[in-house]
Amino acid sequence: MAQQDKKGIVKPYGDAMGDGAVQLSFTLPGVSGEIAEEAARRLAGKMGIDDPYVSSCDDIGSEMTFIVLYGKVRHSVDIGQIKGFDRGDEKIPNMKVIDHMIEEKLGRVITAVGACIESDAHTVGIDAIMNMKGYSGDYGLERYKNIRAINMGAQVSAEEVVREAIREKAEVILVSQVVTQKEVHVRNLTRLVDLLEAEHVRDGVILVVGGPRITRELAKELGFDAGFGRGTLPSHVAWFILNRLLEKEGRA
Amino acid sequence: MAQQDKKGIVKPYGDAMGDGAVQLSFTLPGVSGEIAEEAARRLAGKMGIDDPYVSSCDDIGSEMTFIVLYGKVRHSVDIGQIKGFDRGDEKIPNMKVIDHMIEEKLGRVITAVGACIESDAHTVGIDAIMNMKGYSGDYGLERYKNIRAINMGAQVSAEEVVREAIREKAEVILVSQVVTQKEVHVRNLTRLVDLLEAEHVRDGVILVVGGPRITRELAKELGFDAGFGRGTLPSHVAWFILNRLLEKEGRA
Amino acid sequence: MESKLGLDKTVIDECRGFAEKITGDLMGFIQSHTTDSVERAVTRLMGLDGTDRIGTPYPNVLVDAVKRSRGLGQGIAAASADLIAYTGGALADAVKAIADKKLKLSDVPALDWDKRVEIVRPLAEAGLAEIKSRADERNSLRAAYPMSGPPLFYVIVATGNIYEDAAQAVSAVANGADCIAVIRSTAQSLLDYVPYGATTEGFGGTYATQENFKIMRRALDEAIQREGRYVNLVNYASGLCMPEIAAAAAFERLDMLLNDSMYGIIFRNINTYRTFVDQYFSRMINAKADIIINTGEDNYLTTADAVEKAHTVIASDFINESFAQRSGLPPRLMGLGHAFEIDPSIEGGFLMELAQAQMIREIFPEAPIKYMPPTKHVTGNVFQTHLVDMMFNVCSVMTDQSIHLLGMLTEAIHTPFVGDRYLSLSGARYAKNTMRGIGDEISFKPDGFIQRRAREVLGKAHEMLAEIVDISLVESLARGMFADIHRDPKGGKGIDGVVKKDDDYYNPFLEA
Amino acid sequence: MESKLGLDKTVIDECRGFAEKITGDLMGFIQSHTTDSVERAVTRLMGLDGTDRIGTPYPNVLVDAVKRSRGLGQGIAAASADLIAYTGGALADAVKAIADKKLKLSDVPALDWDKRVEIVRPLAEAGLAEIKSRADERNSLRAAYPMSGPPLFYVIVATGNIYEDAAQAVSAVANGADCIAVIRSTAQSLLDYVPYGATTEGFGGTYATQENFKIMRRALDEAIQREGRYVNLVNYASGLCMPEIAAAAAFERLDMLLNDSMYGIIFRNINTYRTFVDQYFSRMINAKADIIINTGEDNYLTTADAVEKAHTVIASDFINESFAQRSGLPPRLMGLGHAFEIDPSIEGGFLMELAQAQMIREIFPEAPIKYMPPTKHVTGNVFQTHLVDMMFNVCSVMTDQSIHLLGMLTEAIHTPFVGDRYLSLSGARYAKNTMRGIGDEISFKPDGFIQRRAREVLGKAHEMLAEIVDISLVESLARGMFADIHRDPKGGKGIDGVVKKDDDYYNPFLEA
Ligand code: B12
Ligand code: B12
Ligand SMILES: Cc1ncc(COP(=O)(O)O)c(C=O)c1O
Ligand SMILES: Cc1ncc(COP(=O)(O)O)c(C=O)c1O
Repeated sequence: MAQQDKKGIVKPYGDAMGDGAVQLSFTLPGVSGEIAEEAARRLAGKMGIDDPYVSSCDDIGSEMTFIVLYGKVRHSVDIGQIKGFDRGDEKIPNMKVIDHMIEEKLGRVITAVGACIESDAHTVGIDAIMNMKGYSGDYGLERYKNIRAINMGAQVSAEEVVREAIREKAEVILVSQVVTQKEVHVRNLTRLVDLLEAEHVRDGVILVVGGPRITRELAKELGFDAGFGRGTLPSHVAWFILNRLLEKEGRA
Repeated sequence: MAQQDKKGIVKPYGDAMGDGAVQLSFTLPGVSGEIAEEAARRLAGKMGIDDPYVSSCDDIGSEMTFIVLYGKVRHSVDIGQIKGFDRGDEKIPNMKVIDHMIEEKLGRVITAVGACIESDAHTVGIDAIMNMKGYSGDYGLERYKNIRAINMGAQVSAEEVVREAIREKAEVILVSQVVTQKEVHVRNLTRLVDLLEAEHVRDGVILVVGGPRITRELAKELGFDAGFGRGTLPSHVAWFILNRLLEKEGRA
Repeated sequence: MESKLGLDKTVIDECRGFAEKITGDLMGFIQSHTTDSVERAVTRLMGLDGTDRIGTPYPNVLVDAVKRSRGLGQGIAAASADLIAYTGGALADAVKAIADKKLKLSDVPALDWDKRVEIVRPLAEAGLAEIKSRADERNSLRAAYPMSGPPLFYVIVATGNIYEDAAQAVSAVANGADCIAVIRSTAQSLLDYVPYGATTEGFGGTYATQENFKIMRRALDEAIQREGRYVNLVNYASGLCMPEIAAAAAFERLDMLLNDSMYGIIFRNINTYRTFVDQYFSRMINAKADIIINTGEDNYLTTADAVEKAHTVIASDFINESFAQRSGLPPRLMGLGHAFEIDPSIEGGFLMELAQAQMIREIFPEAPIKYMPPTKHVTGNVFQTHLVDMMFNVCSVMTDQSIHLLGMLTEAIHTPFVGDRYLSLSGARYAKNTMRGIGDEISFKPDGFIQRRAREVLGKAHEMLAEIVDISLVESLARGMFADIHRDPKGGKGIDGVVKKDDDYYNPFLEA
Repeated sequence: MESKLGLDKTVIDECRGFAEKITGDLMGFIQSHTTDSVERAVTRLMGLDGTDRIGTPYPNVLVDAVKRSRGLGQGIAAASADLIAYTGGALADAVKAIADKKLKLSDVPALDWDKRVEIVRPLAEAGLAEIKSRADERNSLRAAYPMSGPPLFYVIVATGNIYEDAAQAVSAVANGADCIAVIRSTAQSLLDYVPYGATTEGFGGTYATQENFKIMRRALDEAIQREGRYVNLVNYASGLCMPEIAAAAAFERLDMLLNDSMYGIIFRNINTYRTFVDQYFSRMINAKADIIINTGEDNYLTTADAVEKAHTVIASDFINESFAQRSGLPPRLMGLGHAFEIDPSIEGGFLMELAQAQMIREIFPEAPIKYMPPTKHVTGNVFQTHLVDMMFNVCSVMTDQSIHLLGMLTEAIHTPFVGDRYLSLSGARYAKNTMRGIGDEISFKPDGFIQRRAREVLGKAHEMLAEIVDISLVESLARGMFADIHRDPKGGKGIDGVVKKDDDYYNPFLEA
């Protein structure tokens, strides 16, 4: 019967509950034909996939083989053990409410400096969060009466961001990173944290990073206060800022 | 540099040799949103995938979530250890040559009985092997002068196949199985072997199975002499039959 | 709708005329014969249901018993009347007594015709009233929850377990499905009975049982309310029990049934005559229940070449149309089939598909034609198969198809997983929405490749039908003119179940 | 080719007239100024290459030194002549001496004009001869190994490692690619020099260096022989070093270059004037090298709305066309860009795309227009993105595009993996083959949605161009009329590199 395990153990599902059905694709270099097929099956075996079925095995030139594979994964996950994730029950208030709460509870205008840093030229994401217009019908930070949002745009060096934050007495720094190949974002973000620490201002600001491949874990790991990924709305960010500031002042 | 590891260790490849890049998709029942995303990442972790990135996480109704995930698998496969697979260097001769060799070396006409057994109604595969016309430009067994090919069609019970093979003094039995859901093919094929053994004729025939999800390992496991999968050509089968018969007679 | 293909109307009319002759030639046989399954369907329509202790359905118990003792020539209704009169109780009780060997049919005296009619007619009327009330129910639901515009998205569920099927169907509905077809277990079409009760163990599909129909109908009715859109339930009145499944479907408000006049012959090796008799009666039931039939022409191009044998699809559509009409089905219930089966590697293949799909649309303007996805030439490279399915979506929208069975990226691998269906529905919705109105916007070059292809295919269908008029449909099947498969009219499964009617044969459902 | 859209030819002609005025207004500035990069390109064209011990390219060493000592107003050719005369050796040796601080420019006396010409002209002629021989080579290869018919399949490689790029490119060629574009590292366009040598460490792309060009050219030339089909090599003459990359590309027989008159301004915040001067000279080099330019209009719809701002693409195409013409590029080298960026969830979006793609095809009939894939609205659901890319393939074939940059199913995730490219090429080949000839077969309804959309977009482009004639192109950029991005003509990177020419400015490549 198509029902989740009552104990909170989840496992991929194809057409029989518990079947562990997964689809996999990858390219194997340096092999072809039957050997590639068998290599793919063995690889799947190591991944804990039973009955691996190579549904296609295409020679793609340069001595490489593209594999599509189906099989049944043995592993499962206990979702009872997953803590600290949004269970979808926290309803985030809209701009009006948040703006009002900033005034009420915090009683001051928050300055936030934002930029897409280093060689990254992708403005669309940071603009979606900061510009008036906002994103998906959710207004951007510039439109909040109680947030002074300074959008520095893209290709801004970490040094410039730090300088501007200090100059403007920013309480919040918002950085965007979209290009992630060879972990260039990790390098850029680490540098920013180092600079802030060198200037002894790290503790004085809320440091937020966003981008399509940013996760909250990565952000924490790199020393940020928060990380926002795909589909973030400006109100999510404003809500986080407000709460974190209140928390900092021991008023959360 | 895009070159295979010299020691024969292969690993999936995306854009940097050795990166282990794989794509995965599956459906998780009973979870949604961030929890589903995290569950997917943890599952990937158990499969030996580093840096799992959930690139999409879609609610598909009935409390299920469809996940697409990219990541870097830690495992690799030593192809030096893969034995007994076609390395693509064996060139299979064409019908004319095989037919001539049967006459020369075996000196008799081989009778082969073929069918798609039990409830399976898929004739196209067995026809591709047996009918005159053949498959992909490779002539079918009926066209071989030295093979008497009896195609019983589809939906033939295992009993009927055994009966016909005995009646026609067949040296070869060819069975096809296309429907595999809930392992119905395994059930059907096992029954056929049992019947042949019960009739004490198993050793007198070469027993071959084919179908899109048949692998040689499965065939061996079930007690068949050979198994042929996707894209098999009639000449592959004829070549195998000839060689196996010669081998049986100690003349290979 | 103006013709985009410049098809010759007189050729089309002649095709229809040929088809009428072809089916007409068989009506003598059809009307003078009945089958085990027709008779079992009659018992079901009179309200008989349930099984004996070892699981044999009562309709089988009764029909087999009658067949053994006095034969089926008079019809099961006659025997039922006799039984009811003799036992004085409900038919089911009498059958139970037979099953329990407490009652011997040879002890039951035969009533005269009028008496039999008097006893059976109320039962038949109750059955028909029940069916009518189901059809009315459908109409009011469709008024309250209108269906999507064409093409209707049709997906299959085939887990083998009716409860999994239901959960997966509900997911599909949430993602835009308009029709849910529960594929039957591989073995079922050759069973000479309809399994009973809820089932969880099928292979490549789920057993069609009346209880399973009910379970799925309930799940879909809830989904209809939630989504605000009517969703059609589909099953198979095909195989050795066509008429019985039609009866069960009528009671459970199924909306569509796979129901072809020749599929069983060609693809399941069921006896030719058995099939012709069964299809006739099953379609009569469908007509009463207002159920759309889906014919099976798509299958032809899985065994025959889709480029060279495209005309066999059209020819068969004309034949299915004519048979359907003879059973009383109006065009709005004729879901004539055709398929997108041209090898994707053929240059210009899509243009041929456009021509053929458009042609069928124009030849059967009132029919809810059913367009079937690519299956044979797709591969286990699911990404590529997904694209072939997308081209099918494109063709469907461009040519305004009515029912669109969605292709699945895993077609070459397994019956659809729940995630496969989601992906497929997303793609089809995308095509329908982004291309909305394209059919109206484009026209085809006069005498261009597309128009010429359509003309050629229609011409060949015309020729083929003319030939069948000469040699008979039975002979054409023997010669392998459909799907390249040859069927001896004296062979095939279920031939024993064909029975000549006596002069006093009685079947209350042939009257109404 | 007859117009399928019924576009008004006088509107098109007026747009061309406006564009000519718009670019004409800038020619005064362009011709009276040079830039660091133009001058560095001149040194490269005269044969200067290599780097000093800390890796600074000789062209930079020389230009910077001249700039510091006597300024660039006379042009680098003039200074080079002086140096050569003074040292009596090769230019490279003189530059090495400067780098090694063994030579001070202030010690080098200035020659008179005629003497300078006498010294420099042979070097320039040698450079131009080299470029010409590369173009001839291309012509003979294309004669021996003809290119595929349109659309040409264009894919990017972007591993960051030139050797991986080469292996992946060769795989792509085996799967049908006709153009291989090596995407540059994210940081490169803002570097005010061209990196040197083979590189294996880029981010989101591989550094454009002359050595990398050579490595890739060699790999492709081998593939060309193997596949029997000419394959084009593409890179980026964009960013702060447009003219220099054009020079390197000319020497290494690249076939296409991303080269836009405004992209650097809008998307990389490079100074407006710097870009206008650079693009002019870089395109002159492209003209001499017979290199097709690819303009960047596709980018506009990643920041602006694709439905509302479709006309900005056309307007920009007219401007890019006019600028290209002023640099001496014939239409056959104008790979004007446009994109398939309409949100897939918009009803009828595909019809708009059809209209726009067809319109560009008709307005620039001789240009090898470059059609760009969906990027912004695709998601990490790679199966769905693959379908959006397929609709793009369909539109491309239906409207007969020339260069077709393939969409990748992983667009929203990472720069393409080798397997992604394979899937993408398979899909595009399928569309091209199965739909072959469709453009010829279909026509659009007179005054239907498609025709009206085309007319509307062209009308708005006409309006926009008229407004720019009034306010100037520089002001239109300041007002954010392209891509919704505002650029202050006094800001932006590289402004320091713009230099007013002296009266005795000398550049041998402006003469030829
Ligand atoms: C638009 C675009 C561009 C435009 C950028 C225009 C501009 N002014 O922004 C142009 C055409 C210029 C461009 C160029 C390049 N691009 Co680009 N581009 C894209 C594209 C198509 C869409 C990105 C986008 O706008 N998304 C929409 C926004 C709203 O989403 P978002 O960025 O994820 O933002 C949301 C969240 O992530 C979050 N968020 C983001 N930032 C922040 C910050 C904070 C503080 C918070 C709280 C939240 C937050 O909130 C936002 C709203 O929900 C993507 C592919 C794709 N479909 O994703 C590639 C992509 C990002 N580009 C890519 C690359 C490589 C480049 C180039 C480097 C290629 C090259 N070598 O030429 C160049 C150079 C650019 C550079 N130096 O950075 C790659 C990156 C690969 C990787 N993972 O490393 C991608 C993924 C394409 C690909 N598959 O190769 N690009
Ligand atoms: C054609 C077809 C049909 C036709 C069959 C017509 C006929 N007379 O054969 C029709 C329409 C009747 C049909 C019906 C059904 N089908 Co069907 N069908 C297919 C389809 C589209 C193509 C199969 C095919 O012909 N392939 C071409 C041949 C040449 O390939 P092949 O069979 O793999 O054979 C090659 C090799 O495998 C090998 N080989 C095969 N047999 C043998 C034997 C020997 C001895 C040797 C040496 C080699 C060999 O050599 C051949 C040549 O290379 C597949 C989907 C697909 N694209 O694969 C579904 C598919 C096989 N069908 C399927 C199902 C479930 C059914 C039904 C049960 C559905 C239903 N419930 O209604 C029915 C009932 C049929 C039944 N009882 O068996 C499923 C099976 C799922 C599974 N893995 O369990 C598939 C995969 C579709 C799906 N995704 O759901 N089907
Ligand atoms: C008309 C018809 N009936 C039945 C089926 C299914 O086969 P089965 O006989 O196994 O139910 C099909 C398959 O496509 C069909 O088209
Ligand atoms: C004309 C042009 N130049 C350059 C680029 C690439 O950007 P970058 O400046 O990072 O090389 C693009 C991107 O699409 C482009 O269209």
